[in-house]
Amino acid sequence: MIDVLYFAWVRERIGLPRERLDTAARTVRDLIAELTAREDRYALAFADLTSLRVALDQELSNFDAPLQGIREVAFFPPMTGG
Amino acid sequence: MIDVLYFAWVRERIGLPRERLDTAARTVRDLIAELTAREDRYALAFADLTSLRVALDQELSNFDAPLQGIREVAFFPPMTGG
Amino acid sequence: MRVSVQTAVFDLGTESNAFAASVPTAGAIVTFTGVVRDNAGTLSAMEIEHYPGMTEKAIAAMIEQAITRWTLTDALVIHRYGRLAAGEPIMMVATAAPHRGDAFAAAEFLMDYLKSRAPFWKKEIGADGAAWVAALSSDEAALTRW
Amino acid sequence: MRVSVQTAVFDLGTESNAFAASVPTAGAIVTFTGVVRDNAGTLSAMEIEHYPGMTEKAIAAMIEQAITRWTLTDALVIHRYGRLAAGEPIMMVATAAPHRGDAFAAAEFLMDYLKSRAPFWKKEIGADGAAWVAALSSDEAALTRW
Repeated sequence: MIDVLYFAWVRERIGLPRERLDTAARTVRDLIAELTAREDRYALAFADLTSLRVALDQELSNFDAPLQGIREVAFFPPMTGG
Repeated sequence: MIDVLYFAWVRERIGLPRERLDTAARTVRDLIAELTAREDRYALAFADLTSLRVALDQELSNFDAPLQGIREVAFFPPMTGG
Repeated sequence: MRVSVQTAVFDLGTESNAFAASVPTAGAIVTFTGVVRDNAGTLSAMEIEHYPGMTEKAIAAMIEQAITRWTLTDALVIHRYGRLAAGEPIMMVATAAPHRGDAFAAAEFLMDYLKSRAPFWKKEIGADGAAWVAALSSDEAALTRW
Repeated sequence: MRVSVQTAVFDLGTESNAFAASVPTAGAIVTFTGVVRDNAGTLSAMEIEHYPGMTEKAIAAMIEQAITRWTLTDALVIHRYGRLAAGEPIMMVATAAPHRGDAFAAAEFLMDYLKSRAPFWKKEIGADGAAWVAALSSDEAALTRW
């Protein structure tokens, strides 16, 4: 089981801030493929990976990172703090 | 007639903050030579020109600048503001 | 080091004085304050979302990095989230150091990292709708100088 | 633009808030504050001398130059003279701009110029005598970057 969090327009497109998933995905990219296949709203949110960022257990990571041992995955657009 | 002002250790060495002089000096360097010839305390203050700065009518200038038309000459060490 | 991620408005003066009082041996104090701007007069509010947990950790890591790179006496980051009105402060950074160069560099470094590496997302809410603020490539590029 | 050359102590918080309130359309505000440091615990006071008339003109010219070089909303310089106790603020610079890069650059520029081009001279008064602060070649060198 893995917690998947969505922020900003990713959250808006998918329509929820977080969900708990049972997944066999080995990498972030696998997880995205799995979600994209599920429903259009996911496909829409993940259409352009260059406009997305991912954090694994609250650390910035990349789409090829393995998910083994990870409890929390977060997807969001490039950050606009400050 | 010209007003000559001294600041910081230049003022301390010469022993006064300002004086009014009747001088025929054509440049700052001429004025310094004239003062240096006057008394030891001036010679001491003007001994090392690399450690001195000059302002003419409240604008930073240089030792070769002409004094014509100038009403106020100020001598001081490099500034340490901020 | 103090990191505060908060909804409440803060007072620049009060925070500046408290920070300065906490670093009596520092010769140089720099503050940066970001304010909700309403250039066109059409902004009714700014909504800021963040990633609780990650935000605090990411900012603390940025400050640790700044302390490693420069001779700093201390540093402070306050960043708000939630709904902010035009003219309100969004965030502030304060740095204290023995020398001005370190205080300035660390404050700019923290700002550049906060802009692109702290998990905040801004949404501008105007009379005719709301729009997420797009990340600037110039902000991303600013990171390469550190 | 405000230039204040004064003997009175000033309050960083009060000045920061007043400056921020005066620039409601600026998105970025930077302040720098210099404080009398007592590293060795031996400083009893700092005495600052200045050149009345030239000081104000020189600082105003620096601010004019900053306004020409960067997109600034406004800038403020407060600089004290006379006798200052350890821990007291010596001076502050504040800049406001639409963008942070301009606010930071202008504040650093003003600091570098104030250090070496504004007619102030500092004297440190300790338990065993007084000594004029020597100008640093690093401060003179800092000017070459602008």
